Amino acid sequence: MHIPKDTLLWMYERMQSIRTFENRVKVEFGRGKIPGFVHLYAGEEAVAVGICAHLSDADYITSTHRGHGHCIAKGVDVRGMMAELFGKATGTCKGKGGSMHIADMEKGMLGANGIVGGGPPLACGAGLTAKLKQTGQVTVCFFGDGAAEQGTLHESLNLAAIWKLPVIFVAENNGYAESTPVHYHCSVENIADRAAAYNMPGVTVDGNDIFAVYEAAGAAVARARAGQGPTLLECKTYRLYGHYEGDQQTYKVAAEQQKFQHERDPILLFRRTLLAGTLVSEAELKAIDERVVAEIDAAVRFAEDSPFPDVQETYTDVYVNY
Amino acid sequence: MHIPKDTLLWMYERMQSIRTFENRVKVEFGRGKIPGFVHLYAGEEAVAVGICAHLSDADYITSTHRGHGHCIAKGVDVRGMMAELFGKATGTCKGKGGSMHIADMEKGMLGANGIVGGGPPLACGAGLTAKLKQTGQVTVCFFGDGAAEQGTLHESLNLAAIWKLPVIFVAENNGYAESTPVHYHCSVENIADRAAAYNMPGVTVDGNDIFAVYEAAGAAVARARAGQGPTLLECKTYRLYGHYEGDQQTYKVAAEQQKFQHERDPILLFRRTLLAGTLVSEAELKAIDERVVAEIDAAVRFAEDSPFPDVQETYTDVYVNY
Amino acid sequence: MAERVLSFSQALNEAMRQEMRRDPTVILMGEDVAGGANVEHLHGDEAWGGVLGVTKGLVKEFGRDRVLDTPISESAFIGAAVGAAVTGLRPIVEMMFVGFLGVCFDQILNQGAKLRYMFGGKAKVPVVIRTIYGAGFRAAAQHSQVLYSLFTHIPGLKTVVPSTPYDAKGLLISSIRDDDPVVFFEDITLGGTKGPVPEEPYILPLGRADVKRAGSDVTIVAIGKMVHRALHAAEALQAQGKSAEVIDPRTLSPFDEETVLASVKKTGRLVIVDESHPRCSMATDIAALVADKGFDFLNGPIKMVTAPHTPVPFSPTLEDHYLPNPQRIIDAALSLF
Amino acid sequence: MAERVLSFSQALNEAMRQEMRRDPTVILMGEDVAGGANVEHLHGDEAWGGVLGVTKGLVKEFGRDRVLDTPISESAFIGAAVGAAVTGLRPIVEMMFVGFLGVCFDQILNQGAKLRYMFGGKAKVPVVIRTIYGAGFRAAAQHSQVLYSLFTHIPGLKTVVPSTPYDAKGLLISSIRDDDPVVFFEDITLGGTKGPVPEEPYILPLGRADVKRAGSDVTIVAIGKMVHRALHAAEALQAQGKSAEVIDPRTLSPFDEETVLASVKKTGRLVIVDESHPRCSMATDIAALVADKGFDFLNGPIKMVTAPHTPVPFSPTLEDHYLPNPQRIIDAALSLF
Ligand SMILES: Cc1ncc(C[n+]2csc(CCOP(=O)(O)OP(=O)(O)O)c2C)c(N)n1
Ligand SMILES: Cc1ncc(C[n+]2csc(CCOP(=O)(O)OP(=O)(O)O)c2C)c(N)n1
Ligand SMILES: [Mg+2]
Ligand SMILES: [Mg+2]
Repeated sequence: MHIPKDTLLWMYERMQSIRTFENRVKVEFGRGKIPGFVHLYAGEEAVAVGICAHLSDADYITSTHRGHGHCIAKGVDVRGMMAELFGKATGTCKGKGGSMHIADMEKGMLGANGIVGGGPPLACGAGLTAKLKQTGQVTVCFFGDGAAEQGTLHESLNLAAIWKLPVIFVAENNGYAESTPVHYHCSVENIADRAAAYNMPGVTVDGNDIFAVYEAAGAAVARARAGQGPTLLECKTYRLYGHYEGDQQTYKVAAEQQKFQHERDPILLFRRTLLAGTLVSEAELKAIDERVVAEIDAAVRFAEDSPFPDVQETYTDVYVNY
Repeated sequence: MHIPKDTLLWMYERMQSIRTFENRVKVEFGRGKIPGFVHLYAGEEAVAVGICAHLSDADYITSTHRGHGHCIAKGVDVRGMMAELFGKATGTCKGKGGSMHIADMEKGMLGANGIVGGGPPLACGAGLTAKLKQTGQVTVCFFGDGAAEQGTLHESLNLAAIWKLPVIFVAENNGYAESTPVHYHCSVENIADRAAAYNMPGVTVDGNDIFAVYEAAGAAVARARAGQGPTLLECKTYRLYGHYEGDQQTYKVAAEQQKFQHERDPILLFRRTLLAGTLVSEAELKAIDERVVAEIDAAVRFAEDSPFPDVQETYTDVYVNY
Repeated sequence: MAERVLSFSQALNEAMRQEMRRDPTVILMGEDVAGGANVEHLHGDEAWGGVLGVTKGLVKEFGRDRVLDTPISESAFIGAAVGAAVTGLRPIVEMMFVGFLGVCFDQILNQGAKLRYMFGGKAKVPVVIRTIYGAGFRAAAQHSQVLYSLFTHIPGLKTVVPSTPYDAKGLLISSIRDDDPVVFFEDITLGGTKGPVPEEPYILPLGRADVKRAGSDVTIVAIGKMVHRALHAAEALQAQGKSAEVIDPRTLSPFDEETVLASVKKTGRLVIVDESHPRCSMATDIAALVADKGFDFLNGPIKMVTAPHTPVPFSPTLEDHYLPNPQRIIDAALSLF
Repeated sequence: MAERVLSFSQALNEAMRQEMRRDPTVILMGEDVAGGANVEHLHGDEAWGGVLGVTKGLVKEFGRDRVLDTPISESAFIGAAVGAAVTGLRPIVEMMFVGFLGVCFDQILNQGAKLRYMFGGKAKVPVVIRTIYGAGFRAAAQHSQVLYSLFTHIPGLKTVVPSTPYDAKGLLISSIRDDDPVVFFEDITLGGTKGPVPEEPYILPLGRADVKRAGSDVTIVAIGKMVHRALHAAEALQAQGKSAEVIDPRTLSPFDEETVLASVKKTGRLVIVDESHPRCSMATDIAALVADKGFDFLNGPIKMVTAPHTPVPFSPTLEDHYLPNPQRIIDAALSLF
């Protein structure tokens, strides 16, 4: 598999951008600057990035409660995102959506979603539009292992299959749904094994290995663009932090967590591979790291400096005369 | 496979009882005696009967909008059923439920159900009661091919699998969901192929062959009683009449219908097999046929002669003080 | 020239047909809206045209790309309609019976209704959910529900309940052209009702009530098929010297407060006729509106004629008793004099 | 001896614990109600004890057969709770946030609520659905909903909304012992609120309102956390010489009509405070009740203080504005004098 250098660097930058964003969200949440629930994507960067590397702004994604990574991978501006998390008027959704509802139509990002299993039907709809308008756009539907037990997913897989919709269903299997391990809540070993139940290809890859994700996603996206219908792609990954900020994670074994951090962290692995070759230099990566930090710093300043929305915004963007 | 003679005759009688009941319902509906929607089970008798032959009153079933056959196979009194269809006070549910809601707790019949896919979660619940109380009861969940695309089924299969519930999921694949053929609405060839997605046995049998149904059901019931968990059993069958009374069935090919009537009718097949052996005589079957006709006649008379419920019944069996 | 007469169902059919002709992004989806998908001998033609025949003929004109039969996966296809709406189509989608809303409610409550707001106005969701509602068909508890009160409770949705073929056509065209999700309620017993319907496309604005009968002594607000029962009652009241004004809100959200308040100001008396269960219903909604903003106009209590707080019973005797009837409306009105 | 004080969450926990001790058929199910299912190093002990910790410690006492973690399959496990109830258990099941009702609504609307009626009384359905509701947690539109009005609309369901730890315990015990399905609403912001709670099990009958503050000039009916805001407002009104009576219905279905009507008879003025969206809501329900049966007691219009007809916005400034506050209650009350 040949991946052009600029794609490699783009992927590295996006992964770092996600990690840095999430680490900073953790801090700002701890400082009380970010209200409500936040679910961090740290640890799973290779999935969103390896897949979105095949998409353009015209393509669509649907996302989950753990959506920051999908947004950044799809090109949503981190300043607007951070401002959204802060509940500011300059946020991606004017501060009205928050972490669980970031959306950006211009980037084809159809929304984070606070409802587990809320996204798959919407993804079918986006796929239907592309199919009927014959635009060649594809839609990627991200969902967690926990969402694999939600009925909407099953219905959507079947619908996408019979209508041959250009949709890629991506199971982000991070081993847990909240505190419940996948081997308890899921009756099969691999979520992708369920693809056979819908007569579509099912592929399970190491979701911490961006090369594996990139390759599998490339095949699925090509299939969808060629009008050959959906694919179910499972990426086995891990979340670095708790289910949400505040989770004590008593259900995790320390060794498991440490092994991940030292051996399976997708950024670590990617960096190591990049530097093992001759294409990319340490200095190049360092420059990216620094740029990303500066960007996230700027995003936080932007968010802090932005005003809260005017209370009259409560009544806009919805029909209301009561 | 050895089936005792009394079981054979019981099965034959129940199948005839269903057919005769449904043919009579068709007539009474045509005469305007039965209001609302009726969905006839005629043609699918081998499924309900072949399966319920393994159950006792203590076992449970959940049913569908096409539930008359399940009721009769499970031993619900045909007089109460007919009165229910007529909307009479003597009906199984006092006339308050009608065709789509016949239930009889004493016979373990947990209700016909007007909601496609409404039954599987309820079946899991009955299975859970049996499991926690360690009663050895099993629950059979009947559902149509159309219901195979409803999310509740998927969720219930997974739940039953991880909890090892004593539930048998029976797909009654009659080729159509209303006017929509299964090969359009379903992405796989056999519904039972989806069992693998839940790590449970999946079996597809000829649902017009009561011996095949009986044998497969026996294995599934034994497995469930032994605490080994659920099975997905698909019975391929056919409905003799329209989706509901009034359906013109333009989506069916005449040849298909005729072939069924002349070659695949489950009662015809069963009768032929019985008479090919030496165990059962034509006279015995004829006696059953006559008894059944008399019973259904009596049921219709009972229904006709019964009073409509008093209007005050509108306010009973529910909390209401408004 | 005699006015052209259509049935309620035909009026709906014509509205869809004309909108699909006008705008290629309008599509139709639902279970058996054509029927017989992939059945060879039908050659792509319909088998059913909808469970009550309302969509008959549409697949013939627009083909199976725009008239899509669906599996029995309401969450998936209603959610897909929402997703398609957000990305550039204008789907009309059938929930068949409103009682099925329970299997797909999240896609309406949390997706369709809320996306525009949660996204800070960045998405529009032009989807129409058509659904059959109401008792009187002997279809029992799950298939006879009214439930428009539930949808009216939810911000982000618009709710429409026509009572005549004329209103049905104009309101459906408006709903299809609206950029918000609309839940469109079709009474199961009104399908065959006939009335004058202009041939050309026309719109009736959402949020405008219709005075179905002018009167001066008592205001009767009635919804859907209750409008017809209220009109019967009004005739009977006339015979007793009481002049009843019958108002049909036609759309429940938005709701035309002015027309109702103006009428009560004139009559001083209010009866609301609503086939809903009584609690947290349209009946209470309208009563509360007038008890607040129209209190000074009232000569006496506000009377509500509704179904009881029970599921719909199957037996004809019980179901007939269950449904509000003209006599109950008359009694309620007379109690105010 | 000083009264024993518990938090709202502890009171709920104690109610479940005592009922599970008393009756072996009472079981508990839901996502992460114990948490960490099958995680070896936990040795069967909990990881979470519920998303807000309300069920902490129950798995330790009753084991994983009676405290069941579930997959994220609300239709399946809420339906399973209904099926288990019909066949002899008394499940308490968590929907976690009430906004998730959309993914499992059919099992409540068409199964749980209707079985007893449709089956002519042959089934009983003793299931309690516990759920978190309400705004104020910065949890945004899908996780901050109120929605008890939807359930109250549905015949066959009972709905309970406690406002204090004392009420929470007594009402939950009653709900568990009730043979009908009960939807039990727990305000997301009240979990830590403390109050006196007797140690022994006790029941508070469903359908009995509580006068949280006696008064003579104006009746304020308030629900859930709005009770506390109404009490604040009542203090402020007292300072202005107006005596407000604050009534907490505690259960919405059944609803204690008598207590509300008797109060309005005394005061002649009514303000309703309801965190719901305004349309077809509990606010309109109570207003309509009084506009009908208590019309003659009223000195002036009925005032409703509710959330606006919009989804819940995320930003703290907007959410604070969104929620009814004491000032709005005071203004509404004063407008009646
Ligand atoms: C319908 C619904 N049920 C439950 C929840 C509560 N909830 C939020 S995230 C979550 C776990 C999701 O697990 P998974 O799909 O594996 O995603 P992950 O958090 O691991 O990324 C749950 C149960 C919800 N938001 N929506
Ligand atoms: C949730 C829901 N959606 C749609 C319907 C309308 N409906 C009733 S029966 C039916 C077809 C069911 O097909 P299948 O499951 O194959 O059962 P069959 O009628 O063939 O026995 C449909 C769509 C319904 N009752 N419930
Ligand atoms: Mg997960
Ligand atoms: Mg079928």
